[in-house]
Amino acid sequence: MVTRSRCYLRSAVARLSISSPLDVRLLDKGMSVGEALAAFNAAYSEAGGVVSFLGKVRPDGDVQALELSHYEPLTLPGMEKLSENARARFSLDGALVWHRTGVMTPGEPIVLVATAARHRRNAFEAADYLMDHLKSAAWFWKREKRRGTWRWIEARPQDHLDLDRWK
Amino acid sequence: MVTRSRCYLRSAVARLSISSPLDVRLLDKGMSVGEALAAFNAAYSEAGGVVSFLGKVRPDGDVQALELSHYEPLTLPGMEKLSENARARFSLDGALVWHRTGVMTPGEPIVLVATAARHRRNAFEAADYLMDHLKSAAWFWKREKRRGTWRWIEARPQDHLDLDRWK
Amino acid sequence: MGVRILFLGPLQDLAGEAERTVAAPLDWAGLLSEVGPVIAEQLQVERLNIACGGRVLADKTSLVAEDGDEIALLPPVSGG
Amino acid sequence: MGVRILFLGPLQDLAGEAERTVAAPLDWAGLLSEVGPVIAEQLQVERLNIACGGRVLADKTSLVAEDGDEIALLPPVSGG
Repeated sequence: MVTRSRCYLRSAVARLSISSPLDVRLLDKGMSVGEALAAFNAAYSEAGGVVSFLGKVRPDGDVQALELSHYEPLTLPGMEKLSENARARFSLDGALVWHRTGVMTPGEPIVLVATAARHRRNAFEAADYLMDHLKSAAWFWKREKRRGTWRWIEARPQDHLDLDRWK
Repeated sequence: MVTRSRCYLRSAVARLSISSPLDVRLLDKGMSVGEALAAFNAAYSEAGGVVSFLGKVRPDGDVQALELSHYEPLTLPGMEKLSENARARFSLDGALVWHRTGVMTPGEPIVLVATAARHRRNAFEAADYLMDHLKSAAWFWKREKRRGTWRWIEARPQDHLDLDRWK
Repeated sequence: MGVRILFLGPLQDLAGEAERTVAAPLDWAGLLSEVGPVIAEQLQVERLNIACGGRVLADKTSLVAEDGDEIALLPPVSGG
Repeated sequence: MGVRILFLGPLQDLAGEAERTVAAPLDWAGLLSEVGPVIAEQLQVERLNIACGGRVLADKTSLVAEDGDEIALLPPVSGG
């Protein structure tokens, strides 16, 4: 488990508080995307650039639902370590990394990442880095329901190639 | 000027309407970042990935203000053409490109870009492409006020290198 | 108490259960024989990891689980 | 009416004014002599563009502005 001192930031416009410099969460239902981004932007008003990525369940043909399972003792600590790495590597002012678990339906958010940095290239690369790692190096297992039948999904070869870019 | 048919999208949660697939604006004051992103996310609920970039005036030492001037007959049409190019090149579902003009103070938004695509790499690359071009190939001239004195800014060599990545 | 074995992701379907508790202590050979041939075959796959007490083992064959330990069998991830 | 010349960005400071209206027609040589030596020198810079009637000229020396036209002198950009 990563240890650090946290300070909680609350903005006038955002009803939601986020922790700084890293806010890492596993959510078992819903995701307040708009509020999270508003709170993040407000928390890092001095950052020159803020990048966000929102991943949603694609209504892919006959996909009815998607389920993500995780392993509590590893998944969140792994996301925290990943976020620390991204912060150090890209000199981030801060990052937000939120991931859903459980059953989601098409259009629902799966993952929200936001990065704040002095320069835009760092913010872009950090968000890209976080997503590539969440996609193929975080402790999640995914299955899809099509025509009433659940099927486990394996990481795509492309996901591993994406990850290799950072090595 | 780019011609196209536009449809206006309005979501239940967003008070703001955006045009689809491209929403390109020059704003002479303010920028409703949170509402814009909420409307964009709602408009492209079927996109697998949504990326946003928000650029703000950095409180860089003694910078008191930043002013962006533009040339009406070229600036907005240029942004529209750029957005069309990004949409075609990265197979975007849609994009939002908003840019401020006039005087801004530290912490204020300068530019907001959002991209929606089926796959995350396309959404990331399109936002990156849009920003690189807005930074050094769009019709804006920038000056900064420090200690009461305005000084014109030239594009950094890094900005031109960033642009060359897409050639 | 014994040793609790968790089957994560697709292993759950192969095992037909989410977890099982077996007698302690448990080493690599003991695990292979406890889980049955189908799961045992999966455990040999290089990309399948094993965690014991919340830590992923660098060398899974070095497993030594004591009474009260939790073992997680972690197939290749397919996240986000 | 004449030809309206707009000085964009830093050219505005060099010119000491945002715009000026001069007699039509106006070609490249006429422009250089109208704007004075300081601006004329800037106009020779490759990265300085000229727009006439809302279109950037591929070859600025081919300028031919008629009565009522607007010319914009566009220094290198420094956007976003």
